[in-house]
Amino acid sequence: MRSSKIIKTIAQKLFPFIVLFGFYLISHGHLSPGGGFQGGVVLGTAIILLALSHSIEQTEKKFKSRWLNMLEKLGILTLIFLGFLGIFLGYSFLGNFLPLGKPGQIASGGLMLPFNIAIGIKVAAGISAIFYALIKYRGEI
Amino acid sequence: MSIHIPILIIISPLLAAFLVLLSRKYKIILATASIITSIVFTLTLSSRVLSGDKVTYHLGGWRGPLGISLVVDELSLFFSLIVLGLGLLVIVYSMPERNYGRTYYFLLLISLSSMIGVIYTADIFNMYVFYELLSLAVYLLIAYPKTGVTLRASFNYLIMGGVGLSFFLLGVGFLYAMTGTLDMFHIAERLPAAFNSSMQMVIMSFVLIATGMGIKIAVFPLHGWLPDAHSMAPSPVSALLSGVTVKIGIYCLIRVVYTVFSTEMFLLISSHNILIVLGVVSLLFGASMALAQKDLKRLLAYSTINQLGIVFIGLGIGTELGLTGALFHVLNHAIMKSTLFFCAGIMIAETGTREVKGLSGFGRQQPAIAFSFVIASLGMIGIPPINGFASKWLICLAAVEAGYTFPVVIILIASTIAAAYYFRVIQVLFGGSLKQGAMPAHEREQVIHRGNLFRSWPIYILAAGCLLLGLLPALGISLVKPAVSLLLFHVVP
Amino acid sequence: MNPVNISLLVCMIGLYGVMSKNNLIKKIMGLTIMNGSIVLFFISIGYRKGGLAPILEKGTTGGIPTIIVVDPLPQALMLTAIVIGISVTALALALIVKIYSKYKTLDIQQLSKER
Amino acid sequence: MFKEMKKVFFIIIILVMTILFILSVDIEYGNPKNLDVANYYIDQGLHDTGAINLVASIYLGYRAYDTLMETIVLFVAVAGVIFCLRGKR
Repeated sequence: MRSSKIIKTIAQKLFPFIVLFGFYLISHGHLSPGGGFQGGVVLGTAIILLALSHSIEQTEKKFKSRWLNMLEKLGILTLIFLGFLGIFLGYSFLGNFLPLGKPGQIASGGLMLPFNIAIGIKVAAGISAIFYALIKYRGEI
Repeated sequence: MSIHIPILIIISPLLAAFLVLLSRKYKIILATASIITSIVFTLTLSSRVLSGDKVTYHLGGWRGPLGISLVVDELSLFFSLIVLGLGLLVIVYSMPERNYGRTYYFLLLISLSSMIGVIYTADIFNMYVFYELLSLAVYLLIAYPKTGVTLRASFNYLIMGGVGLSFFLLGVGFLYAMTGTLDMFHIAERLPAAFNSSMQMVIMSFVLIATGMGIKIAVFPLHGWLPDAHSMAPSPVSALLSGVTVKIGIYCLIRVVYTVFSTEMFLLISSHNILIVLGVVSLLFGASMALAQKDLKRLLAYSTINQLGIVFIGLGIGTELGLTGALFHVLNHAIMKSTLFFCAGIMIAETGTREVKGLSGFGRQQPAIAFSFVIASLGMIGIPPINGFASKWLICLAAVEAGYTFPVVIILIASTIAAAYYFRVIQVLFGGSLKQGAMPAHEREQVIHRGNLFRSWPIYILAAGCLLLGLLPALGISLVKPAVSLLLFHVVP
Repeated sequence: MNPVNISLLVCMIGLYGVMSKNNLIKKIMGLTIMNGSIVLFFISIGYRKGGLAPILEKGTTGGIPTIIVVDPLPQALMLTAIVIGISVTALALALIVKIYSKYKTLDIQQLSKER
Repeated sequence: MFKEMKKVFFIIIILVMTILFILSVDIEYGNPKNLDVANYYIDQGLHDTGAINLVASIYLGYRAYDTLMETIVLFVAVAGVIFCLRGKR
């Protein structure tokens, strides 16, 4: 399957902006509409766009599915670890142990930013992993 | 650390599930160790709970209606012990099978952990989230062999379960619109006022939640997914599904009926009669369908519908004796049905066929396993020295006491039908000689070699449990009693 | 007809799709419609007349806000419900792909005939 | 013939259920009752969790447990999709 040059070029040029937008959504989840899931899906679609416009093999060389699976597990283990840290520091599970900060700033909200980043990475990896699995399936032989 | 025990019970299998995915070698050790940890934690909680003290844990420190809290009371303790105990046996039973890779143990641990999550949570939306997690893990466990039949069964279950959980969520939405909170105990406080102002909406939310759970429990008109799913899944998964997962639906129903909608409301809209009718119908339906089955595991699956009908009748009667009988039957059915499915797994592996006819002579080859099967199936029929009799007797007694004679007649008829189909299996087991199944000889050799102590010990333990609870029904009733008294004389904290 | 009633109507349309369609993918579509209608239902029970999005202005220091804000709890719940819906749909589609490669059909009537 | 009957039957069921639903629902649109918990979130959410996005303050603060479980649901789904479609059995 070959896609035209226009699509290839535009996808390549759009890719960094989509990634940037995804990271913006993730990191400003506690300040504006958005958050880990939404930003993660945007990041995932960036990878999907690249895979659809270029060849899947080429994209998979850059974003290996093994690494994506690893990142996914890492995201969830980070979440559980942060939850446990609350217990060890004398709060309850998933309790907030970071200072709340000044409202409206990026460092506010205590644990929300780390949570959002972990969720965002996990969702991005998960969405692209689903895409790889569905698109690479060639049926029973 | 001791105040964090309720969450540790849920998180320890969950964490182990992810560690299982990361490590190739230690998957079985990790799984077993995490479940044993959870059991030990639960037992340390039990003395506190049984002394009448509710253990409450606020997640993230947000109490009351703001955040999610976990509440361990007598009822949730009873159900969580069933789940963890049988879960451990299921893991032990699936150890010798080489085909079960990391994903299998991952899904098993996730499903066990989410069952505990459903049981402990006090927040009705959190209950939905955990139930959805449980369902996803179960769909995948059913589809684990990846043959055409299992995929179809899993898809069927997914569609029906998806509709059921959507109904449940809609019911939660109704409750939230009426009360403005999601904490079950707070909903219970505010619901009477809502009941006075708009009764039809309360009834509608109850109907939605009960329908959703009814699909998960597989009462008669909503049972479509159960025979395929329970019979086609791998045998340890069938035992888990029939023994435990269905009971989670019953737990949710009890929790919603007795905690959220109070008992008076339940009686006022006379839904107990509906429960009895549904119970009677699914009792008869399950029994008569099981009679017609040729496939062993399918027979056992229909028998589940039959036995859950009895539990429904007990719940519908709603007196102290009826509830005791119903909860006791939940425990008994969990033990007996997992024994039967474990035995069926060995029988199918040894004879290489799923047909009842193909089992002839198995009783002579492996008398201990066949004897355990006989014990459990006698319990299913309700023959005195086995545990199934005690709980059936209690329910019949409660029904007569409360003036419902018709369900008693139906229970007796269904027991006779059950006797017919179980005795057919037993007759085949001990008569005739072992036929060469469809499986090639060298493969069978391997299977028999694999029938080692990890396979057989869970069966012996469960069969001993059947006998113990049957000979000393007072022991079982004393396990159930605290939960029943909680339900009957519940006090909103 | 307000959004609450419309969402219930849409939910029933989804249920009709699940029950009556024979194609597996159409069944999943029905399930997705049900999920979407539930999202609409929750959002509309949390709506307050003249309410704004539940995001406070930057630079506020807390305390009682002066503007009317809609109920944020159903919106937070629906974030969860949407992700769960996506997960169920993804799993169902994977099962459908696998079923199709085994039986070469998506019609539930033909599937139930095959053994 | 049978197929048509089935369809009509389903449509009747759906219509009855819809009418029952709409009659039973007693929600005043735009004017929800029992707003005390919601008002607490609106008034104190910023003070408690430090986020000006109140939805985020609920799903990552008050109800972070739900969010954790939801990510695990997504993980199970991803693992399931990969498991189902992996290689040739």
